[in-house]
Amino acid sequence: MLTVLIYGAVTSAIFAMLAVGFTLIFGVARILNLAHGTFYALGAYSAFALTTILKVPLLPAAILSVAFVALFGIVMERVLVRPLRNSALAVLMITLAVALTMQQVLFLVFGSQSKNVPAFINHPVTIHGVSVDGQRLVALSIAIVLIASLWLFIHRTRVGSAILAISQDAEAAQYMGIPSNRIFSLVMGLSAALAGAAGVIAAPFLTVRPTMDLVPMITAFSVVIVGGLGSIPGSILAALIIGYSETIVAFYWNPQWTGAISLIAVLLTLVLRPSGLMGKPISL
Amino acid sequence: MRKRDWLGAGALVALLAALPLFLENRYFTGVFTVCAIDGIWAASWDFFSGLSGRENFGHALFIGGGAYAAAFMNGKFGFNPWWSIPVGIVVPAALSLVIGFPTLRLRGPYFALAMLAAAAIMQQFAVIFWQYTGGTEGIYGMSRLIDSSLGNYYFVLATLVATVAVLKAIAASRWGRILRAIKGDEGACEAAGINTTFYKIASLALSAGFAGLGGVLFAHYEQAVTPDDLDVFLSISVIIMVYVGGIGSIWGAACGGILLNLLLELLRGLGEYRLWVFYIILMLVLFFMRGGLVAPFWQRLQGSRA
Amino acid sequence: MRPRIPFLASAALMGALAVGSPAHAAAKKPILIGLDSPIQLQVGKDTVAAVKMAVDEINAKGGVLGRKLAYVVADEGMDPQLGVSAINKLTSEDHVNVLIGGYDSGVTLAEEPHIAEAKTIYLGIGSASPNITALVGRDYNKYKYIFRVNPLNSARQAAQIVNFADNVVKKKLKRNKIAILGESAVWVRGLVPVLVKGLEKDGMTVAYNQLFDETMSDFTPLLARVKASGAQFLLTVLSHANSDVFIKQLYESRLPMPYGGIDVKSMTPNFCSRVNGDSVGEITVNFVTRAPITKKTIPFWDGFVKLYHRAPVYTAPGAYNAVYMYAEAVKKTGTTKADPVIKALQKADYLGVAGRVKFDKLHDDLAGPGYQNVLFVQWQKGCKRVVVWPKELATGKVVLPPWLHK
Amino acid sequence: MSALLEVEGLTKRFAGLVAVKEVSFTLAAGEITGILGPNGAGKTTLFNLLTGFLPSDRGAVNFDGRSILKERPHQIVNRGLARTFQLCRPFHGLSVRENVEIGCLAPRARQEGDWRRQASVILDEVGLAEKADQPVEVLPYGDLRRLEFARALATRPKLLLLDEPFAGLGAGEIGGIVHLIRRLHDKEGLSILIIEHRLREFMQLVKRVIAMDFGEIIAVGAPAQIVRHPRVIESYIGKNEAELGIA
Repeated sequence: MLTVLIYGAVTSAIFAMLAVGFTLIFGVARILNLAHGTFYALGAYSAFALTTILKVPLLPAAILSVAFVALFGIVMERVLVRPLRNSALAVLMITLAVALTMQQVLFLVFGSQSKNVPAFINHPVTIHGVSVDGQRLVALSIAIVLIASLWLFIHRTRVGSAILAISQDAEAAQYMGIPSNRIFSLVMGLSAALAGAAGVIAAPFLTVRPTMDLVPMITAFSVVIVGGLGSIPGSILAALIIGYSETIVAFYWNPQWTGAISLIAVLLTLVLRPSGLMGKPISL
Repeated sequence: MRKRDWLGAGALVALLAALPLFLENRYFTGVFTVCAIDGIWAASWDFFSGLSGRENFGHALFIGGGAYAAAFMNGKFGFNPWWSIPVGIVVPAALSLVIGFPTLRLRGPYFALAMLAAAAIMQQFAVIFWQYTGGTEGIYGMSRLIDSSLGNYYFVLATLVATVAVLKAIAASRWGRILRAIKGDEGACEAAGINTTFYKIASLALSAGFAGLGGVLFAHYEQAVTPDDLDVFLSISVIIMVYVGGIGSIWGAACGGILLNLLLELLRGLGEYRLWVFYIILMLVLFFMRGGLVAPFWQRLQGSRA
Repeated sequence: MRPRIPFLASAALMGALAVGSPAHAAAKKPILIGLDSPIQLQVGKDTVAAVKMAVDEINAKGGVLGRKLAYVVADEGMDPQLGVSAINKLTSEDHVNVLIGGYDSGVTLAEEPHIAEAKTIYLGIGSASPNITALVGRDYNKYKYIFRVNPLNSARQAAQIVNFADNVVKKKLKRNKIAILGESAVWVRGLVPVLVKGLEKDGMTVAYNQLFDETMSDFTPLLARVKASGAQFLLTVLSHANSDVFIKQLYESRLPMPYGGIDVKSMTPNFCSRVNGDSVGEITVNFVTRAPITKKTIPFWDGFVKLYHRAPVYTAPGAYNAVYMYAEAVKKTGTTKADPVIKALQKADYLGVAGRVKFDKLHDDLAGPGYQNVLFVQWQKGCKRVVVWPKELATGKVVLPPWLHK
Repeated sequence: MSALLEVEGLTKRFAGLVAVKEVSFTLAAGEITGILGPNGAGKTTLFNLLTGFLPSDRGAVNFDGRSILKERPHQIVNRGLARTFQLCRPFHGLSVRENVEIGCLAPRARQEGDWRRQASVILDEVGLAEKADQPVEVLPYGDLRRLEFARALATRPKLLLLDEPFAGLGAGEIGGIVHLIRRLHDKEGLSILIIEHRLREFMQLVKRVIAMDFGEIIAVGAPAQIVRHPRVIESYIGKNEAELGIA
């Protein structure tokens, strides 16, 4: 029981990290970024490259990796996405092309075999008689800290309120003189950094291989739709719901169904309450 | 259609029909068969999504639906392969109704995402219920529609021509005009007294039926069906084909399908760099040719001559 | 390692021959081998590498029937469509004399009718589903071209695992309650019932038995259920699955039982270091390792390492054997025509890298003492590989995973 | 003569806010009626309820003797109740003629005969015949208004709901539209319900005004009476008195 509680929390926390960034960039810039999973993969691979190949100690390597992914996100938005922003489909396709290209780059540079990213804590920790992998607890705490800081940043700073203003009404925000392009870059950087950080902290206990971007991408998608496109609290709530349902299904029923759970949740949401748990209602 | 368009289309079809005669081997015939099937998939996507503006990110649901229907009919139950065609059209069309009714009323990306999820769920089911579907290895040991690969190619090519002709004709009729009006403003279209739900769902069903037909042809060409036929990647590839061909023209989409598959085969010589180079090319096309490649090119050609 | 690629040639539809040995201006046309393999994966890279090695060796000795050997590679990925078009390209565009390759059973199954139509001999060296050769029995005239040189089919592997479980798990480790985890693939689904039946016949019980999807990335719940089932030994059947993660999570959860079985990724020599030594204690089926299994084993192994600076994965010895077997059959019959070569292959009894290769009626390679056999190899302290079974080839004793030492 | 449109106790809430509250009124056939109210009074919401674009929470709507409460927008149009939008909503990517033809393709319109010819007649009627083959993207705003009319007229309505038909137009263009409305009414006996928040145009057109504020009907009467009605004046105080057009 406690095991399920802890593992569910870890799974949910990783989902939330992926989903919050994904929903943020949609809410602010209306960009459905299909390269979001790529950020996650790049985070993990940079951590691998820095620690294993360049022998950088783990903590600086982790920070550098996250910074690198953030930079990648900003450059991608600036160079490839922004010129196409007037067409939603074009943005979707170009981010997809980025994702596919980067997957091939990882194949070519690192090969098909899985890679090992070192953990912050490499031994089990016992909580009330339940032995839990230490890295998972580290991941859980980092996730909570990062999401909470993001929350504070958005609600307590000037830049944060500009982000909120744009996500509520982009046009009005422009009239108010908020430099939306700079905000887009910033939000893309944040979104990429969060996903990259998720990659760095989850890599030691999950997969590191070139195709690792797909599952997180689909999960982020699912969580964001269930939570309501553009809503950060919605994403967090949905991450908890989906994270725990997957964990419960895996532990108590049949692990084969875990992949289907989030997808079914998505379809049910779209059919029954398309605006998601906490999204704005959708008009005809 | 102007006279030049007829001539261009005729020349293209004649070229496609003649190529395997000059390059007589099973490889090229096979490549062109798959090209033509890709053309059917792209044209069927474009008919619904290109005209109505509701992007379908789960076209593989219909393609795979048709393919699996064929696999069950012929591979599992041993029916004559020609029975796959009607069943492989009806099953995806029926699926499209089930998905279309609840989700097509939604604006924005929701329909796209619902289709994406539906196809992914179906793929999961194809793996989970392996007792019936053969799991990841799928169903194999199907027979061909036509034994001679050249004969089969001509049948597929004829189907492609018929698909494009039928869909293009509908698109040019008032039906197509209504779809384009829905793309423009669905609410206003309702206010003009048009039952937009009916047109959207009927068009999706038609699109699904043709996609399923393509799926049937593919399944019988490969003589096997796997969950790859339901994959997100396939759905996305179809959209890429349409995008490259030029959205909304149908024939351009079909050309995009042919072109992309041809390109992928041409790049075989690059070995493991193949996909990487392919995606880079794709990115350049997406970025620099925003209206697509084929249809706009044809129009420009017309412009320069006129 | 990678075949050289004429970039310009690819511009033309006809281009793209990746010929391994430099062009021979020999009077006679070379005998051409077509490789269909997932070239982005290690199994594919090693297939190509081993074929090149064999081809170069044979050519250095003057080739076959006065002709040189050459090879062409076509990527089959993990995608049936790509596989079918690879087969068609190799057979009808490159006009290869023989096909060698395969990895994913689903892809191979989809390719078979197209191989049959091309009437080209196919030597499978990667996929393990018994269904692949079952087709030979179902329609001999159509599918007689299909052979499997490597690996042993999954049913034969299962029989060997039962044998191992009886002799090692039950008799040596004194453990009777077995849990089975396998990925949901055709060859595994065929194998598990055989395993269960065999284990029960030998007086063991199966406490837990679960298949899972090959894309699974979090095995913790499965491992928790294995633990809860009260099993004393965990049998694994993994191929495409993500074993790196599986092993790491198993290590993290300190699963209170020894474990082992089939784990294709763990056959890779660098597996243990890749997972940071977490796999120490894992026992995995292997087809070859650096041990004197036959007189060819160590020369092959060292030759491969010398050429490529890495140890080979399981497709390499298979591909190497396949080239030699085909070359011998052609030499014996004096022709590359399919029918006589098929006859010669059916009679062949070839001493390969990992044992004698001989085909049964279904053109499937036989198992058992003297033939290609299953080795049970355990990762032990310092990421060393120790053969623990069968007895006659053993290089050490089976030990428990480190967290069970006390 | 029996009522063409009967509305009884129509109510709509949005998340705590009552947008339309217990609205009841009737329209006789052949009448031109105006709905007056400041911004946010619930006029457009009322239109959306009547035309099926929003589901109502409570109340009854009978058109031509039948309830249309549960019907979808296109069904209501095909009963003969058409509407225009406050912001012009042409179909982009289609020509002016094609825009009108969409309306002619409504089942109700197609009973009238060949839809292509119908479209030409209507284009003539609203004065867009010369621009019929232009793409809508190049039309000036005044012509978009006419197009909005044309598309609604194409469906052969008995009752036309006009949502602020003068919004964004210059004085000359307003005159043209007023002229058009009057002609439609006089020649074809079309019943018309107009939303406006300015009275000046009403004075010339309508016989009766329904004044709304905060989702409720606050007064009904002739235009001259309404402008003097204390509650109407009160509803405009501090908002846009000038627009009431009493000055």
